[in-house]
Amino acid sequence: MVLGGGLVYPELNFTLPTMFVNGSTMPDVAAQYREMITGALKRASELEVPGLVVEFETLPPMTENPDWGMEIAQILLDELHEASVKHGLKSVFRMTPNDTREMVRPPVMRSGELWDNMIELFDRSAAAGAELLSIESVGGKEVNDEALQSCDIGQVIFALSVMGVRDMRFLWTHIAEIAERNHVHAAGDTACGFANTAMVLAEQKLIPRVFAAVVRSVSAVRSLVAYECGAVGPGKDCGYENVILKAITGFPMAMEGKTAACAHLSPVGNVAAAACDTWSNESVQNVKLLGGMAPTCYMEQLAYDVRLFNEANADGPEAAAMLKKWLVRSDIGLDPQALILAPASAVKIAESIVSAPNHYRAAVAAGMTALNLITDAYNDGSLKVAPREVCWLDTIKEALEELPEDESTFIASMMDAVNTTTFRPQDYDLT
Amino acid sequence: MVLGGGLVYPELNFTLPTMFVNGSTMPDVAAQYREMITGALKRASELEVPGLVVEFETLPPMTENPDWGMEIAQILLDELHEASVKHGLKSVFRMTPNDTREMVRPPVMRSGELWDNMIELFDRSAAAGAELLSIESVGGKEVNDEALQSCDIGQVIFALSVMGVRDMRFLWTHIAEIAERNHVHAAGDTACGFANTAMVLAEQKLIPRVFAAVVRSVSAVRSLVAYECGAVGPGKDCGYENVILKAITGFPMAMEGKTAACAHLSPVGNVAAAACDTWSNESVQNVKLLGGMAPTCYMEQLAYDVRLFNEANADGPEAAAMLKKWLVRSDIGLDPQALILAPASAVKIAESIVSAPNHYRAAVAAGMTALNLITDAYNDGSLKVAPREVCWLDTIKEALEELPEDESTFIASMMDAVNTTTFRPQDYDLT
Amino acid sequence: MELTQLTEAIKTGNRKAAGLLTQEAIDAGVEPKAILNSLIEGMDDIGARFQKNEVFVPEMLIAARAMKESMVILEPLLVAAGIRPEFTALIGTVQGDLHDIGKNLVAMMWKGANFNVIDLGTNVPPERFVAAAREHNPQIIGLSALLTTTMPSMKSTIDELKAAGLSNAKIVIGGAPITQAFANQIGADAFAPDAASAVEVARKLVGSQSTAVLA
Amino acid sequence: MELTQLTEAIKTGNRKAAGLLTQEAIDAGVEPKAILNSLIEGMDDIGARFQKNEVFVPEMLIAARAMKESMVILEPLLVAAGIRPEFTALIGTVQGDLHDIGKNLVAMMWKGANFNVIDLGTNVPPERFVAAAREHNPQIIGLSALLTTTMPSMKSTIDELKAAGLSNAKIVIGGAPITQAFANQIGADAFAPDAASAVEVARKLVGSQSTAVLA
Ligand SMILES: [Zn+2]
Ligand SMILES: [Zn+2]
Ligand SMILES: [Zn+2]
Repeated sequence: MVLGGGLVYPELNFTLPTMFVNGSTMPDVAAQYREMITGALKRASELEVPGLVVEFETLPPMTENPDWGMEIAQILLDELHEASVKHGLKSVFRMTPNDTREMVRPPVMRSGELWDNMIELFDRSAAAGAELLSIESVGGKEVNDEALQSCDIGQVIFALSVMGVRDMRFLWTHIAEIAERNHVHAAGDTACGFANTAMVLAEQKLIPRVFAAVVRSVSAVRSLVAYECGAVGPGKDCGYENVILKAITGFPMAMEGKTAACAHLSPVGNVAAAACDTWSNESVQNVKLLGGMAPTCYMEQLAYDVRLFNEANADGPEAAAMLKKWLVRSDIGLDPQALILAPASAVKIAESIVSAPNHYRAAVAAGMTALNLITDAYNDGSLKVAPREVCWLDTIKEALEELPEDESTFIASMMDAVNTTTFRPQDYDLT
Repeated sequence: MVLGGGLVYPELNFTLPTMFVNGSTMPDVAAQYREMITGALKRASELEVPGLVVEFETLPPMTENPDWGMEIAQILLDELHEASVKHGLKSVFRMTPNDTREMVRPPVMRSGELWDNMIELFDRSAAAGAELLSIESVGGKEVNDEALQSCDIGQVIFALSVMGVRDMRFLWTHIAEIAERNHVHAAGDTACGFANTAMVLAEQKLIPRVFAAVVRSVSAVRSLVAYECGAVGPGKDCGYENVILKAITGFPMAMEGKTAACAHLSPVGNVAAAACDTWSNESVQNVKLLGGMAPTCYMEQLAYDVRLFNEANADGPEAAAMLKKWLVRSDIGLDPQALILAPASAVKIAESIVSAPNHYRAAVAAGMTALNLITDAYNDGSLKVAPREVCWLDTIKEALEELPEDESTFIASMMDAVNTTTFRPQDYDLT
Repeated sequence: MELTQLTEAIKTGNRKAAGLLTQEAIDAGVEPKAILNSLIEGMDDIGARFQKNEVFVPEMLIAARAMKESMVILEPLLVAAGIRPEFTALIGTVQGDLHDIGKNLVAMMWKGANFNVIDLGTNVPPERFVAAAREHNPQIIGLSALLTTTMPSMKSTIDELKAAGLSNAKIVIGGAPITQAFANQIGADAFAPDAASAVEVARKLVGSQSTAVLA
Repeated sequence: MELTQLTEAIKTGNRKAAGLLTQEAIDAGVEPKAILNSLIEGMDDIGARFQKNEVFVPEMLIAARAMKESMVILEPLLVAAGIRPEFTALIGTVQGDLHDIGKNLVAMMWKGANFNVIDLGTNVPPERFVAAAREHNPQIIGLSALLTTTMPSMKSTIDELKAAGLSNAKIVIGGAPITQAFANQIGADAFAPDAASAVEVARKLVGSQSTAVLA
C-alpha cells in the first residue's frame, strides 16, 4: 500500500459510545473496539476497498495508562492482520495517542508522568507495528482558547507560531526519533484544538467565519513543524490545513470533509477532498444505526467516496482535475475557509509561508494572504460574506498590520498581553 | 422548485429512536420530530441548499391513527413554512403513510378499518399541503417473502407482476384520485419490501446477489403501475428500480445510495446516483452523533453530495455524463445489481418491459434481460460473480425459460404452488 | 444397508431420494435412531457450509424439505421409541411489528438444529407469548423487531413473561435495530446479530453440548 | 446627567468611556441602582443581538469588559447599599475532560445575565463540585463534557451532589455529545444545547422573572 501514490484510500476512525474507561470497564472497552473493527473490516472486504488506513486515536485514560492503550492497539492490529490473511485486505495502522499533557493546569509539556506515559505509548505501539504515528498536540492552546473568544489574531499568532511551533519542535523531535528507531513513519499533526475549534465556533455563529479562515491559514505554520522535524505524512485527517502543507512538502495527506459530519459539521465538505491521499470520517461513536453499527456505515460511505475519486483519477490527470474543480467550486463561493483551502489558494498561502524569514513572520504572512484572498473574492462577488462579518475584514487586517516586524519585539509585547498564568513559559523557552 | 428540471435536490427522511408511539408518548414523539426537522432545516439553510424534499414516512400507529399522523405532518409542514419565510429555504413535503394493511394476516387489502385510516391519512395530508404522495405498498409480499427465501423466481414474478400489479392498480387509482382532488402530486411507490429485502438478504450472504439483481429488474414492472395510474414522480427514494422507471416514463426520480448507509448497506452506493433527481438518505434515527443529531449530520452529507452533482451538471451535458460514468463504473464491476442499475442496463430492461404484451410477460422479460446482462458481463470478465453464485445463473435462467407463455396458465400453476392461505385471493381478483 | 446415501440425499436436498431411502432403511430393520442420525449428519453438513457462506438459504431450505420428507416416515417410529427433540423454542415478531423474514430464518435455523419450533407469527402481543409459553414450556423464546418503535414491545413482553413466572425460558432477541446493549438493558438473556448466529446463541443458552444436533 | 451615554458605552464595549461615565454619574449623585440598571440595559442590548446572531462572542466580551470597568467603581457602593447578584452559579468541566471553551462561554453568558459565577475549571472531580457547592450555595450548577467517555462523570457528580444533600441547586449539563435524553437519564434538571441558550435555561431553572437581568 503506497500512500500518496495516486490511489486514494479510506481512513476510518471510531470511538466509544457513552461509557467510562477504567480498570473495571476495560473488558467492555476491548469488546467495543473489537466489535467496531470486525464490523468495519468485514464491510471493507465486502466492498473490496483497495486498502484501508485505520486510525486509533486514544482516549485520555489510554494514554495515561499505556497498558490499556496497547491492549486496544493490539486488538486492532490483530484484526487487521487477520483481515489481511483471510480476505487479502491491505491496511495501515495509524496510532494517535491523545495529548494528555494538559491534564494538569498549567500543563507540564516536557517532562513528568503524563509526558513519560505518552512517549511510552508512542514507543510501544510503534514497536508493535503501528506504521503511522500522529498526535493532536496541544502546545499553545493555553493562550489560543482565549484568543479565539476575543478574536485576537495577534494572540492567535503567538499561540500558534511561537508557543505551538516551539512545543511541536520539542515533541516531534521525540516522535521522529521513536519512528526511526522502530522503522515506522512519523506521519503528522493537526491544528485540531486551534483551527478546528475556530471553525466549529464559526459554524455555531459564535465567531466570524472570516476569522476562523485566517486562523486556519496561520495554523499551517504550526502544523508544518512536524515535517520540519522528520514527519513524512500522511498528515492527520482533521488537519484541514494539510492542503497547504501538501503544497509545501509534497507529502501525502489525510483529509476529511462531508463524511466526517458524524464528528463535526463543516463548511468545507467537498473542497477538502480535492487534495486528499486518504479520506476520513474523523471519528464516529459505536452507536447503532438501522444500517448497522455506525463505524460500519461510515466505512461504507468512505468506500464509495473513495471509489469515485479513484475512478476520476483512473481517467488521467485532466479527468482528475475536472472532479477536483467541481469539488472545489461547490464550496468556495459560500465560505471563506472553503475558499482559502482550495488548492489554488493553498499554493499562494504556502508561498507566503516559505518566503518568510521565520515562523512568526510566516504566520503573519499566511494570515495576510488568506485575508487578501477572502477580501478580493468578496470584492469581486465570487464569495459571499455575511453582512455582520464584513467589518471583520478590516479589523483583522489592521490587527495584522500593527504586528511588529521583529519576533522578539512581538514576543515581548505578547508576554505582556496574554494571561501568562495559564502556561509555563519555561516549557516554551520563554523565560 | 422544479423536480426533474436538471438541478438535483437533497431528500431527507428521519425516524424516531427507540420509543413507543401511543397516546401517552405522542407529546414526546412530537418533540422528537420537531427537534429533527428544526436541526435539519437549520443546517440546510446554512449550507444554502437549492431546495429540499422532506419525506415523512409514518410509523404504523400513525397510519392507524390519522390524527397522530396529521399532528406530526403538521409540525413538519409548519417548520418547512417557517424556514421558507425566515431563510428563503425552498422545500417540498412528501407524505408516505406506512402501508398498514398487513397488520392482520392474511391482509385485507381493499377495505376495512386499516384501509380506511390509511386513505384518510393520504387525504388529510394532501389537503394540508403534502405536495407529494407516496407509499411502500405491500400487496404480494405475502408470497414474495417465501419466494425470496427459496429463491423461486417464478413465485417472485407471481408476487410482483400478478399480485403486486393488481394491488397497486387498485391502491394507486385511489391515491391518484386523492392527489387530483387536492391539487397535489401522486409521486410514486417502491419495491422496498420486495427488491430491497432481496438486496439486504444478499448483502448478508443469505441469498445470491445474482438472484437479488433479477428480483430488482422484475420489481420494476410492479412499481411502474403507479405511473400507469397517474403518478408523476419523483418515485420514492428506496425504489432502486426507479432508474428503469425513469427510462420508461421520463418522470423525475428520488434515489438513494451511499448516504443511505445509515438505513441499510448496499452494493450500489454510487451507481444509484447516476439517475437521481433527488438524493436521499432513506431514513436515519434521531440519535446523537458527535457532530449533532444524526438527521442534521445526514442533511449535511446530502447537501454536499448534491452540490457535487449540480456542479458537474452546471458544466453541461458532457461534464454531467463524465461524473455519471465514474459513479457507474465505480460499482458495476463488483456487483450484479449495480450492473443492472446502470443507466445503460436500465434502458435495455425498460425496452424489454415496454415491448411485452402484459405485466406478466414484462416481468419475465425484465428478469431475462437482467440475467443476460449479468451473464454476458461475467463471461467477458467485466463483472465479478462469486464462485458459489455462478451456478445460480443457469438455475435462474432455466426457471425463467420454463415459465409458460400464457398468463392464465401461469396464474393457475402458481395458485397450486404457493401458499394460498397467506393472502386473500379475492383481494387480487384471483378467485 | 448404507446410510451414507441417505445423508447425501439430505445434503443435496433430494426429497424423493430421501423418502425412498428412509423407507428402505426402515424396511431393512435399521434402528430409527441411526436413521435419524444420518439425517442429522446431512443437515449438519449443509448447516456448516451455510455458516461458512458456501451455500445460501434456499439450499438450506431444500435440505430441510428433504429431511421433512424423511421425518414424515420416520417420526411415528421415533415417537414409539420415545425419541423426541430435546428443546422447544417459541418465536415471534413483537406487537406492532409486521416483519417476517428475519424471524422466519431464525425459525428455520432452529428447526435445523433439532429444536421443536413454535412460530407465533408477527405482531404478537405479550399475552400471546405468555399463553404460548405456558402451553409449550419452551427452553428458548425468540423475539424479533425491525422498528425502533416496536423495540419497547420487547421489554413489555419480557416483563410480562417474568411477571407470569415464566423466567426459566431463556429469551433471545434480534432484528436490525437491536444491540447487545439493548438486550442487557431490557433483561433479555441474549442477542443474536443474525440468523446464522441464532443457532449458536440458542445452543449456548440451553447449555446443549452438541455442536450440531440437527434433526 | 444622562445615563444613556453609559448604556451606549457598554453596548459598544468602550471600556474607557464606561469607567469615566460611571464615575461621573456617581459624582453627580445618581443612585447606584440606577447606574447598575443602565449597565444592565447595555448588556441586555448586546445580549439580545448576540442571541439573534447579529454580533459575535468578542463583541459580547468587550461589552462585558466595559461593564467590568464600571463595576470596579460601582461595586463598593452596591455592596454598601446591599445590592448583589440574586443568583450564584457553579460551573466546571467534569473529571477526565479537558475541554474549556464551551464551559467558558456559558460562564461568560451567565455572568452577563447577572449570575455570580464560580468557575471550577476543567477536569473537576465530583468531590470538588460538592465542596464548592457547600461553600457557595449556588442555585445553579453547570456540568460540561465533550467526550463520550467523560459523560458518565456527569452522573457520578450528580449522584455525589445528591448524596451530599445538595439537591436544592438545579443542575444543567451541556457539551457536544449531550442530549436531553441523557440529561433525563442521569437526573440532571436541564440540558443546554449551546452557550446562547444556557442563559434561558438557567433563568427558567431559578424561576427568574426578568427576561434580561444583566449585570
Ligand atoms: Zn481532530
Ligand atoms: Zn423503503
Ligand atoms: Zn424510505
